[in-house]
Amino acid sequence: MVISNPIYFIALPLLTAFLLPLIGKVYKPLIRLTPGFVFAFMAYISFDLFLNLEQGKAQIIQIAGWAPPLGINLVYDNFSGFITLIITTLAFIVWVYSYKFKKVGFDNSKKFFILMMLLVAGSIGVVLTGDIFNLFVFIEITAISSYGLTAFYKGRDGAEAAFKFLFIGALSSTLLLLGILILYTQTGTLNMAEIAIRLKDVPIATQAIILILFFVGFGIEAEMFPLNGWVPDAYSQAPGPVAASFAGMLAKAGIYGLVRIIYTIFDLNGIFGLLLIMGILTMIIAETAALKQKNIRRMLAYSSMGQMGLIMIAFALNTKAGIYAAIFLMFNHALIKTMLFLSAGFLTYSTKDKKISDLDGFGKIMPFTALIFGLGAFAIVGLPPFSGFWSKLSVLTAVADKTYYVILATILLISVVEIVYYFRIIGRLYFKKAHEEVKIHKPSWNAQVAMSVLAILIIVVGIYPDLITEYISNAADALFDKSAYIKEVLPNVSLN
Amino acid sequence: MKKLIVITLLLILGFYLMSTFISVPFGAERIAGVKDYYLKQSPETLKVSNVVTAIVVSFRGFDTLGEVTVLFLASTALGSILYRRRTHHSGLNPQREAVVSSTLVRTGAKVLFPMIILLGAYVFVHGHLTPGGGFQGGAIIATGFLLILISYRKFFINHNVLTWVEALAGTTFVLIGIGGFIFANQNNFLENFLPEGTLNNLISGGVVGIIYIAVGFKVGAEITGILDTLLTIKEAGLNPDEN
Amino acid sequence: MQDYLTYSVYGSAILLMLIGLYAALVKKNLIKIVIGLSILDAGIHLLFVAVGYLNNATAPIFSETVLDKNVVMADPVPQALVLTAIVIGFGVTAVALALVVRLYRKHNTTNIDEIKNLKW
Amino acid sequence: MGIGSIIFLIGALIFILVAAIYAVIQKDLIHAVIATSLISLALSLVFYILQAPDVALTEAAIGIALSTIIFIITIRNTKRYESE
Repeated sequence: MVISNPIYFIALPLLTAFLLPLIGKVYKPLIRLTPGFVFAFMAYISFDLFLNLEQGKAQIIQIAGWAPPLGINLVYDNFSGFITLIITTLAFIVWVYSYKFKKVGFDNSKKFFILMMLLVAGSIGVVLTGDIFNLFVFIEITAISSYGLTAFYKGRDGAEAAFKFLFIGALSSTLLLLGILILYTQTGTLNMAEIAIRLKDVPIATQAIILILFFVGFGIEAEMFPLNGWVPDAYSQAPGPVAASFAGMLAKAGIYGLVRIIYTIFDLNGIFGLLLIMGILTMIIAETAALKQKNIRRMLAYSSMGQMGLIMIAFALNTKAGIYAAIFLMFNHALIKTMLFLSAGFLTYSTKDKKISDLDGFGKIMPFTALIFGLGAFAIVGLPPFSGFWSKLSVLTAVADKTYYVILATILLISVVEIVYYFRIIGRLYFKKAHEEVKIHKPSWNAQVAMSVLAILIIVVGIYPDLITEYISNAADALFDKSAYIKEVLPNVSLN
Repeated sequence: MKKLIVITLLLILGFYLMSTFISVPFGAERIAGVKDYYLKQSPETLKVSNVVTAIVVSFRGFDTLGEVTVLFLASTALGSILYRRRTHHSGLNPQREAVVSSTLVRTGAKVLFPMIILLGAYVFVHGHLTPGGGFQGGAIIATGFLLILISYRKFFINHNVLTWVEALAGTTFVLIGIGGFIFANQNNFLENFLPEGTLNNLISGGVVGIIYIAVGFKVGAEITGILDTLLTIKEAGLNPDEN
Repeated sequence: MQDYLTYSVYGSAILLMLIGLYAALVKKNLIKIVIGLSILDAGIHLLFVAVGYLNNATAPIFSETVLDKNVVMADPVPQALVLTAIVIGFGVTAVALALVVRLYRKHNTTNIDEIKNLKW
Repeated sequence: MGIGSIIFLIGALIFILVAAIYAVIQKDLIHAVIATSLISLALSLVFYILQAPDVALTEAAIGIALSTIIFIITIRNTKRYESE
């Protein structure tokens, strides 16, 4: 079917973003409606494509008719398809939420939606592309749109957060470019599958340098430890839906790029140890920092970093069970964090500092939003009826299988920390007396719909995890089996 | 102290980079790779004599789409960061209070402007034959507008025109891509669906020339927009209540 | 001779990058930091083009005079990549400078030590 | 590559490094920006010698003219001197 083609994930948002200024001249409300149609269509084709994808097969899209390794190609396999599905669905939900996005006027909502659409297109591009330099281009697209979105509000310290983000981002993307250059000089190609074949002849020391450069390049978007200084600032200063999509899309695209490089291109033993150490450091530092936060958005940001650390640990196990757990975690983290950010946005809408202590007694004042937040908190710490439970369980079993008992103990300990700071908020929401004067902002119906859909998804997956475990397991296979990827992209090349 | 640590770290980085790059000596023959194929196919199949153009527009055309997007994104982000309030009465450019530049500069600008635009247009129309192309041509055109913007303080760029040029050029690019999807032999995005022509003719290379012209218009309009946004910065009043 | 050229061209490209990195990491002035980033970019661009050069090569353009296919041509791929990189670098610089202007409007300074509403 | 080009190349590289160091230590930001513009100028000559005319043209248009002008506009809207 011509309609369902992965190329639309990128071509369509770009086309709409280019046309949006003109559309605005025709009829103003279309500025807000068109992105919705586009996101809905993208979500539809991603469901269509994903459900029709055979297990272990990949759809290779050649751009401009040059077969890989000559031209750029997109690889839509079980893993990238699954992540694309998450991103497109979240994009639509975030659009529903921000459809009436404050009263910022049409000119600004035009800019907002252009930046948002390009963030989505860039994230999907990072996930789908099979070419290393194209990956860099898409990373830059996501990065620049994130800078713009972080600085979107004038009243907050968004510009400061954005500059910090830009500084780290520009440094690391330059190093990424350097890594790509070294790869090209050593292998003479830019196609990821062909690089994977040719990298066997490259000296280990050179490989290690390239790998470190890539770690730095992707670490920033994956919120890895020394590079995540921008995370709490950007998450707390950006508009609510933007913070939600950073957690749901940007971080997912970053970690996807990192593990795709690690698993598919390189064949070094030391990598997984490095990733494991980084993951543990990220998790411990972020979660302990989250405990100390007074601002709810900063707390959620640190918690998000902690979760990314856990995902890194699971990926670093280098077993199928570990990858399975990591992808499950990515799914849950994307959904639940989005839900938490969206509901926190309304809970603290009228307070200036977004302090946790401002939330006393909101369980009675804003029952619906508080309920959504509570559900999210229960789900993210991994309590049984929700989907977070299954992913945490699979991480723990995967770690136990590898007999890393120290890490197992660390994860359990950190989970306790997580429970402490999330339940502190729930305690304030439901068991404290409200402040005398509280201004509240009722969520509009579309925001309520968006949050309810997420909540229902989380509960349904929590009760029937079998709905998605098969897909996740296929995705894990697709990532773990490197030779299958190479065979799909380059069918005429024989390995060895 | 901090400086010392930074310098030490940088020297270590430099040492490792140098030791990596020594393995590919300057000017020596390189490992065989995609470049040999590009050098062969570009004049033979694609009929584009400038191989760099062939790579930028056809072999790696998707990168170029991304690159144009980056510029578009930069100009949008700039607009959202600096909050230009629209002046509805177009004559009211805030720059009119600035010092008027001398007659010499203004006359010079008037004489040079058409030439610069012509050069820019030449560069991007001949992108597939000679060095240069959409980016270079677009950037040259933007410098022409820059000259006018700084010598005639009252010169006001009509944003409607910029928006139209930008949107139409970008749309042309994507639509040519989708055209390849529908009309070309293998139904691929951005694939050539026009006759290739003969090498070194102005009309050759199929869609390559057309795409590069669209890129030229888009880059020119975007950079001009960026410059105009920055030049009219004084207009941007920051209202602390705006949240 | 070749060795000297290798060392001097790559060496100066890498040195240029290091100078840029130094400015970006150590300087306190926001505009100086952005200048550092653009010097860093310039170093990378030089490195790209230097890697693409081959001895006695011509530019990768088939004009009428070089249509006999035996001419050695410089590697066109790094040149194409660096074109993209230059344009992207320009976009990032523009956004960075816009942020600098907005920070100056708000804090009335371009010194990074005085802009500390958020914890670094 | 002829001996003349080599001498020119080395000279341009030395010039680039000197200009870069000047740009970093100079307190007057306008001067620093002019120095970066000179880096771009020398760089585009180097690109031309290294048989990359396309890149040279891009660097000439973007590096010398446009980058410099956006820096100068920014400096005019902020402070000209770097304080200690």
